[in-house]
Amino acid sequence: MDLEFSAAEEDFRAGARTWLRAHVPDEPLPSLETAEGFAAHRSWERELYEYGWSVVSWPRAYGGRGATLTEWLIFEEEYYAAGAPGRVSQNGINLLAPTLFAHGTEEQRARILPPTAAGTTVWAQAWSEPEAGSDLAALRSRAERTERDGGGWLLSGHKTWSSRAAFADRAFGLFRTDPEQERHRGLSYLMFPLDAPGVTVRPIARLDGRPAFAEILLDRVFVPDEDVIGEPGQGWRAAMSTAGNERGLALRSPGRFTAAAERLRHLWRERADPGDTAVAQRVADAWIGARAYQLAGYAAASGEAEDEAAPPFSASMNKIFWSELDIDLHETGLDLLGPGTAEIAEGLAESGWLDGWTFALAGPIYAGTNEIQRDIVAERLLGLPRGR
Amino acid sequence: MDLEFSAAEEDFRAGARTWLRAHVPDEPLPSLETAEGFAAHRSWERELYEYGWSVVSWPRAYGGRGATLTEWLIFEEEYYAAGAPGRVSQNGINLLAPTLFAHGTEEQRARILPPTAAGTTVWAQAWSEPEAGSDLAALRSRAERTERDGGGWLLSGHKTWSSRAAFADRAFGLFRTDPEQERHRGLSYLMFPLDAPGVTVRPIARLDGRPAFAEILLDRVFVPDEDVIGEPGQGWRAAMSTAGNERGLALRSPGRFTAAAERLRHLWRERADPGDTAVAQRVADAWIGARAYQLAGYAAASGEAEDEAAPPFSASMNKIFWSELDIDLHETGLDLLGPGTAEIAEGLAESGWLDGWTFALAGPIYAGTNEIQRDIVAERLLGLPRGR
Amino acid sequence: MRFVPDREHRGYAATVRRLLADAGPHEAARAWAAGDQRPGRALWRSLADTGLPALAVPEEQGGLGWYPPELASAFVETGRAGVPGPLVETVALAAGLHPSTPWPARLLTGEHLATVTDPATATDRASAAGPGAETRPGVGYAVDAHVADLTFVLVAGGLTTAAAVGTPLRSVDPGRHLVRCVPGEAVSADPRRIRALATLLTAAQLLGAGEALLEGSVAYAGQRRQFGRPVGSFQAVKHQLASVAVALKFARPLLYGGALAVRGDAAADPRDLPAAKAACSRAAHLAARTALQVHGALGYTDEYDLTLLLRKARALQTAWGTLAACRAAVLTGGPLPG
Amino acid sequence: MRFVPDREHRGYAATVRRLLADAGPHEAARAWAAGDQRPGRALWRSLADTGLPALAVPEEQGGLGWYPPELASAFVETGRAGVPGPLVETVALAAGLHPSTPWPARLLTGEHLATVTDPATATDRASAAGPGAETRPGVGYAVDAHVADLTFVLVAGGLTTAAAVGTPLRSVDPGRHLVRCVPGEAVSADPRRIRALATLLTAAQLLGAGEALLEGSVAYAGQRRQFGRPVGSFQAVKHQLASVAVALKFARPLLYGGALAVRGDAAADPRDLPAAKAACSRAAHLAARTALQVHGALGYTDEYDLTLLLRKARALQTAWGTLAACRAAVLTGGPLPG
Repeated sequence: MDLEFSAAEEDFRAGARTWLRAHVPDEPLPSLETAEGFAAHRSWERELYEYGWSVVSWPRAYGGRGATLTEWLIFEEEYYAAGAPGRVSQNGINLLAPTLFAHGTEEQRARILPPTAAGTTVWAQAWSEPEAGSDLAALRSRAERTERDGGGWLLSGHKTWSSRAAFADRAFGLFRTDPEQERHRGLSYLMFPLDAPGVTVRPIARLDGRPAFAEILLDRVFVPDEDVIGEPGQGWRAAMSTAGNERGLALRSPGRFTAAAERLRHLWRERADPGDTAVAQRVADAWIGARAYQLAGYAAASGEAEDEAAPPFSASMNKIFWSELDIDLHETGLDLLGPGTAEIAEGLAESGWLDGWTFALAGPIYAGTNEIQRDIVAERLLGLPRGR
Repeated sequence: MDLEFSAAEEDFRAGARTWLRAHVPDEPLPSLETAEGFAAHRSWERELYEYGWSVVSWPRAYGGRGATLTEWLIFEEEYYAAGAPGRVSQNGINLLAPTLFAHGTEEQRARILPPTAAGTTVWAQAWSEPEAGSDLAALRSRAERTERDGGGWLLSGHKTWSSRAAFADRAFGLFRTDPEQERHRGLSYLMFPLDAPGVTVRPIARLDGRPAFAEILLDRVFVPDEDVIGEPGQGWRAAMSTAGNERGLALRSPGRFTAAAERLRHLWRERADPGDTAVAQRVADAWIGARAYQLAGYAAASGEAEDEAAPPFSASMNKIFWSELDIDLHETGLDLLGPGTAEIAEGLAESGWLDGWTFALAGPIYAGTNEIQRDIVAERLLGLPRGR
Repeated sequence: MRFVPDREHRGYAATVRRLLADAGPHEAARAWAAGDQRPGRALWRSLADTGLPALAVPEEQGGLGWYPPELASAFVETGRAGVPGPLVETVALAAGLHPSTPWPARLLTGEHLATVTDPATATDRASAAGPGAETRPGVGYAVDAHVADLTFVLVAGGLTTAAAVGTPLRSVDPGRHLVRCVPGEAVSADPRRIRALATLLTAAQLLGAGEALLEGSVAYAGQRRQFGRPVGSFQAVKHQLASVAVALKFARPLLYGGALAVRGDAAADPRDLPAAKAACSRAAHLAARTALQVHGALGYTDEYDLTLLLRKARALQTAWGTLAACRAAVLTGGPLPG
Repeated sequence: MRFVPDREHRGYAATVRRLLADAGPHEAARAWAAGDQRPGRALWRSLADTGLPALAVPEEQGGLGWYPPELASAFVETGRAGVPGPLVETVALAAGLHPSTPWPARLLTGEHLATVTDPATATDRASAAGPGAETRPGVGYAVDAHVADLTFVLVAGGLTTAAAVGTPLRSVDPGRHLVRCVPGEAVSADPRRIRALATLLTAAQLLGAGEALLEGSVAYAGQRRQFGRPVGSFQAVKHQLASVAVALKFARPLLYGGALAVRGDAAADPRDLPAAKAACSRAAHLAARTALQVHGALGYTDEYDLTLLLRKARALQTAWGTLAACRAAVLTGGPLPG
């Protein structure tokens, strides 16, 4: 075993680094949770796309480079190390696209993937409902069959915690197409435009006051058959089969954390009394955690070739690990900033640490709470008895 | 509100301190989990008793001083600060005696309490059974009615994790006297001699190899009616009503932890690099925790006069708090001792820290695991829905 | 020894709690955050009418006496309710400004709000470029100086008037702004008393915020259903909430111990003050993290009132004594976090 | 890049695991603790027959090559099985003693066991009387020197023969004794290699012990019933065990990263070695605490085999790099904990 990158991988890294160095904006873009910032981030997505860096792991036919998982890890390392903007297209690239690759039609892929990669279509996810948060199978929003306009579905219901929905173009989610069925049966995976008649989007502000998500009220919103992914009634399987996409590495890539740990080390060198071992040990732990996640990513990428070595249920374990690391790392950053500075939300360069902390706080909640992830690890990986 | 001790309390403290200074052995006694050490600790109990310091909170009629809860807290502070020996009579004093005070007859109190206080009778507790650990109500050992020798009960069954049983004189525990009843009904609280015919004691070594507890096998062991506490069949209530005796402070008194935190601070001053804030903060946290428990004890003692101010379910909260504090405190001690010294079980003066750590490890398990204590806090204090 | 609040003390705390519960403190906090201080000021005046700031000032100086434990209990309630404004600083100044100065009288009536820089914010971090970063003593942040009637700066060994520099900066707590201040004229005051009381009352607010976060989380967990049952029936949720309850329970005696130390009791231990700030901070932090986890996405929204407390807890954690400074003070004998 | 053990590597680890599972390592450990080293020595000879120590020595010196990753995997298995004796030290010395010295050959065959002082134990703490405590370089504890065939002392920049002083002291791990040693004659060796390999293999044993503690706890939780159901069906127990699984999962890649750094790979990061020791220590510590909690009183008994590992984990935690030293090394660039 080794950690040596091939010449091709080194070339790939050099290419990404060179491009990013030349193109990453000098000043951070405005927050993507504002109209202005959303537009700026959309432009950045287009720039990435034009140079082929938007979706490196996708096939070339859809705007990617056909990069391997290792190359994708390399790209992510370089991307975050360069301080490049957050990805406003993340829902489309990391959640929707894997489902289209696995369950979509060729027509859908050709129609949807390129504008998604280019930032032309920015996607909101529309999973949760007021009564279906952690318990996603309890969802009630329904799609009724219609033969209007060549056949399709009429969506009605109430989605919430829909990230990006305040400014996005379209959304995807699960709807109950068979009212006779319960829980995870009789659901279908559909896409719909957020500006269609019958759609009302009510932005919801997160802790920092920015509309990072929204409620979506749907009143008989028409969706043509071509915007159903997979078989009607099989939506749960389609959604879940790609939830642990790339063993969950894609949800938050190791590169994000190695870059953050490096920034933390920098802040520590700049700010801390070098003899203050109490804070130093937390900086060391952040570095150790980020490095562990990075090496686990390399192991997962290597495991594709050598499948039996890949550990199962990595997605749940990864989620628990990075979400807790992320909070610890940013708490340490805030403590390094010290009284006053640590709580300032705007107006200082250092307020990025508070933004990062706010963002990190959502980690143990979204995409399946850490409680649910621990249940999964305990029951499915360790084989402990089911039931809580 | 204040923290001022009355003149009588200050006198009480001075008296205890003076006596302890004169009588506490210069060298630590041998471990009370050895035959030699058990005998030495028994002698120490007799010495305490002769001078009236064995059971300060008991009425004078039984060898106590009728001390208030505050005075008892003071005595415990002085006792542990003086480095006095562990209490081999703890089971009798802290577990059995409160039950006798609440549910025993005057004859029982007069017969049993003085020798218990004097160390003449050392008690083992006999609660758990192989299939009834955390789930104490599942116990199966039974007591059958007999009219032999003036009437009594014949005990049969299998008790385990019986602390002190390797060397003690007598034991107390719950037995099923009504085989028709289940769970916590039909149980009786009985006392029996460990050298009676039909009793087999098999010592069990704890982590350090010492027989800190034992299995007790019982085969038709005769117990006269006079050794049943309370009404037959009402044993569960008798046992539980005193489990949270003195709001759980008696199980491990605050004085134990304030003394340990002081020793830790001393070790830190002696051993640590003063600039090593990583270990310093743990020493500070240990002091803060011990002080919090001490002040909570003062509040509880004050609350006797002012009952509505006393928080409910203190016993469970206290148990969670001190058991976790105790482990953190001793882990810090071991880390201060450093590599090599930290793991040495015998032969160095510092090995007391390892003994303390071993002892502390049992804290979150015994007398109701911390999982059960958290269930109690959540359901009974916070009012969360029952069921797990 | 009687280490529990007496009847009068508890009665006063209950009065403050009722007053705040009825007064809509969350609306006042949101208005304050939006730039409208009127409801918050009205709330403070009604608190002052109960004698709250006067509990920090001896009778001969127009107050009701020197009652740090009672003040601590009252500030637990302001923390529980999330009352906006520089109340901690106002009361600390009422206690610490010399009676010969012209300001205390108007602080006692509730007419004026005052603020003061936390000296721990005095390192000029914006220009810091290494461990030997330049420290400008007396330069630091004062909470809400842009709307306070009076602003002071704590400098080495004393207090001065203040001049604000720069624009007010928004805090993680939306009802709180930080304003950089530079020292002006020296003022007759007891700076140790100001710092000690500010530390105590900040600890009290943290405890109150923590208790409210626990209560809100328990209520939500009992009512919110997922997987066909209340989320509060899941053992993992129960145990998290039980741990919060334990942390809060054992922070409160330290708070009272700290209050007695601030009061100057001979029997009190000065280390209880930094210990109280450390314990209240940690308990409130655990309560906030747990509240977020129990509420799920709802606890991550601006509009849900409980998140006002969650954000306030983060801000107060470092105010008037960081955890590190408090631990260090415990080891060096207290009372003031460095 | 291929950051997973290849088939041969995994095959070798599986062989070691099978050999140990069949050989009754717990009986050997108990005999060793009781003073009878024969079963433990036989076990080590059978491990040596698989080529284990030879994986630390280049072919030209009679070994099989320099294979730290494979050694790490093998030592995960010795940790899982709780094999007694100074195996870490023996293999580290086999790798670090100069080939011109007379000792390595007998270490490779398994005939001899060797031990060496951990330099971090060199402070003469028995006479320490303050932070400026006297340090006698080269005085320290060597594990099991009283029964080893060879004992050495690591001194500043080198290695010497050893003389034992005082009686062997019992460790929290009953199969382990610590013997104070003073330096003798200088010996030709690579002390950095000895220390690095000892750190790596100690980390590996901790990981293995942690994995076995998790496996044993899961098995027990699935079978032990209380309140009418398996204790492993309680969510609080599940979540504790899941946290252990996560900690162990993310320690293993660091262990391999550390192994590549010890191997001398240019692409490896030297910080991975102290990071591995830190992560394996913490994961094993969590596994041990959780095992104790899941097992209840049973996990607190001497006679239950799993508690051998629980105690070994505590002893190894501070051996060859404390958590504090490893964290400091990570920040200063590694590879050796100070």
